[in-house]
Amino acid sequence: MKLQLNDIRNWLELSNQLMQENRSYLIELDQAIGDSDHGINMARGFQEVITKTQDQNYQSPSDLLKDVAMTLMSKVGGAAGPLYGTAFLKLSMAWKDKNEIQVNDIKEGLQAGLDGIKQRGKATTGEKTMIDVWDPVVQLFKDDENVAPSTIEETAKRAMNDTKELKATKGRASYFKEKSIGHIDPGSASSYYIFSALATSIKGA
Amino acid sequence: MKLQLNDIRNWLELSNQLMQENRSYLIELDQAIGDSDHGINMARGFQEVITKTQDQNYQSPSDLLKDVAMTLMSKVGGAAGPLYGTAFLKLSMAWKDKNEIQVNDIKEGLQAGLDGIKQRGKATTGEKTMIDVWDPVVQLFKDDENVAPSTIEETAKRAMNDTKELKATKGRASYFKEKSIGHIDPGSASSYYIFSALATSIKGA
Amino acid sequence: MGQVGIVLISHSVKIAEGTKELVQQVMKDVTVEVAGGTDEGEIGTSIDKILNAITKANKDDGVLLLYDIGSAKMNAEMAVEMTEVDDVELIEAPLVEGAYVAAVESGMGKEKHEIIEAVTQSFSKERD
Amino acid sequence: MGQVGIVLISHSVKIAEGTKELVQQVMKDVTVEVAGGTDEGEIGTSIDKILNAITKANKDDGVLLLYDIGSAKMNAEMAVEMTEVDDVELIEAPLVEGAYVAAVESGMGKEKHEIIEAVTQSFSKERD
Ligand SMILES: Nc1ncnc2c1ncn2[C@@H]1O[C@H](COP(=O)(O)OP(=O)(O)O)[C@@H](O)[C@H]1O
Ligand SMILES: Nc1ncnc2c1ncn2[C@@H]1O[C@H](COP(=O)(O)OP(=O)(O)O)[C@@H](O)[C@H]1O
Ligand SMILES: [Mg+2]
Ligand SMILES: [Mg+2]
Ligand SMILES: [Mg+2]
Ligand SMILES: [Mg+2]
Repeated sequence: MKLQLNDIRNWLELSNQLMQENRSYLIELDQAIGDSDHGINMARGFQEVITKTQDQNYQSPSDLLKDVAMTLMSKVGGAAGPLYGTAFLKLSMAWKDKNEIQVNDIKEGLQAGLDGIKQRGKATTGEKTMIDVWDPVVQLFKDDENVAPSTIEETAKRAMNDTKELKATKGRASYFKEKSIGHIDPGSASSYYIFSALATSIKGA
Repeated sequence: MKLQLNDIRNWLELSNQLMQENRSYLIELDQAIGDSDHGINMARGFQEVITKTQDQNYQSPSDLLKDVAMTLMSKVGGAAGPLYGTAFLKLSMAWKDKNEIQVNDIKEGLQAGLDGIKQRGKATTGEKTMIDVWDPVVQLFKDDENVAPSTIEETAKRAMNDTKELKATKGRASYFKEKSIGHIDPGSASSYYIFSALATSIKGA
Repeated sequence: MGQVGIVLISHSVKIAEGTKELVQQVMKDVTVEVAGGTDEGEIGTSIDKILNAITKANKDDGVLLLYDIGSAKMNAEMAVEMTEVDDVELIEAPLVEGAYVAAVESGMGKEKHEIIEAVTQSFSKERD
Repeated sequence: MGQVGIVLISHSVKIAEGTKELVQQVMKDVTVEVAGGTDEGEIGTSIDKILNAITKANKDDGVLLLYDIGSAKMNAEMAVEMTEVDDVELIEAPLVEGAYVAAVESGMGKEKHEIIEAVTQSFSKERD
């Protein structure tokens, strides 16, 4: 298995589809413990990613992902903008000058993305943020680079659901303290969609 | 000497005249160490006092001064509004049920006004505020109830000028710290006009 | 839900209104009233606007006042003494940031003293 | 006078503009630029607006950024990394109240590090 430019494009398009389909659901999640805009932010941001990149010629996945990062940063808004922007920028940097992305590159790229999110958000595992989805997915690749796509999808989904039990200590949800418990973290849901899309494009690669 | 209702009206009218005449000067003073509105505030406030009270029938100076207080509070705006509002309210309360204001009443009334300003502003002497004019004037009456009007005027004027050397530790001017030194405090200037007007109406009584 | 009313006192109409929009986006059902600017809408505060806002914010479980700089506090204190609404209190906290915390707390159904504690606590510690 | 530029980053266009008006009333010559709301003018922050404001606020003696809640800080930090203006720094202080102190200090011709110190000091002690 290796990912080429068109597989990455596929990943982005699938991600965008999932953001559009689940726009209302993400809004609903953010309504409970935030400001109700996460679905709006993600749907707008990924739509812009597609609009911006679809007719461009890129030398490599890294070049494409750099544009993705800049677009997410400036179009998502809210906390998710700088966070996903940073993650994709780190991914782009990790894959610099590579035309074919090997399983090992995926592992290292996602690790760099996760580190970027942690740094940007000054957050760590267990604070009820998207980190709680990124972390177990990265762990999966570390345990077995050749992890099955279905396992990636399942792990991300379970991790998303597990954020329900956590108390938020970062981001807007943290203002709700104990009352944040019992709700899925919106950013963890959008991260699940991104990994679900990645799993599908790995499967098709 | 005693002040009657029409002497108090005279005091207010003279005060208003001085505020209108010195509107630009008060603005200028507030420009140096504040937000340039003290002249606007005082001219508007005292104009409203006259408009509001001139055609009303009052039972006593106290009744009149209560309306003055409420008008200053709501029409002056800024810090001077609640401060002068409180001062005139205390004056009104000190003179309750009195139709003729004796020198002793003036002393007690101004003392109550000063106390009110200090309490409202959580300030004391030497902080470069209107208190630095009220305080020596009250002291004058305490030293000699029958103080000459010209002495009241001179004392208030000197006290106003003396605020130049002080460093502000209350109000907007306090943000300027050392740089507030060298400028007359705007509220001390407007207080000087009020006492100057009082001196004139005592002389005419 | 959200019976403790919140009044935002600012020298600026825009700051008061913007802060209201910011917190209402998150807490739609909390009563938030504004008292921004002078009677003429200029920079300054107005005791009449504050008194009106207190009356409108009162839903019988208390009203909390937040203010921005300088003389806003004096006018707020004045209003607390003059209003017929009992159970009105000032919070010592930054206007925008404090209003956000207060609104979330009120929206969670907290009582007035609990909200004051939560807000005050948020700003005694370093911001992260 | 007032060569250290100030950028006000808020989730709300109105809060940013109102704060600018409030401080400019006192400090007319200080450069204060706003970055309020999303690109669409809705509640949120925009990295592009922040970057533009930094460029406009730069008069060669440094630029200070103040922000309101939550993600405004992340976007501000991002902007600090991305901008070509050097000598840009974030201040940890309440937006409205901090901007007032910063503007007065800048207007008095203070240097960037002195302004940061003055602002930070104002909010480590209790408000009176
Ligand atoms: N400091 C942080 N570190 C990591 N993730 C964060 C942080 N703050 C927020 N998030 C993530 O961002 C999501 C919210 O995104 P979004 O609604 O777009 O932003 P906002 O809260 O500014 O409206 C949260 O659900 C959480 O997953
Ligand atoms: N805390 C205070 N205690 C006493 N007097 C004060 C206080 N704060 C301000 N003042 C007085 O009020 C004057 C400023 O009035 P004004 O310009 O109308 O209000 P603002 O500063 O709100 O614009 C100052 O010059 C000072 O004399
Ligand atoms: Mg949100
Ligand atoms: Mg948001
Ligand atoms: Mg003034
Ligand atoms: Mg003023």
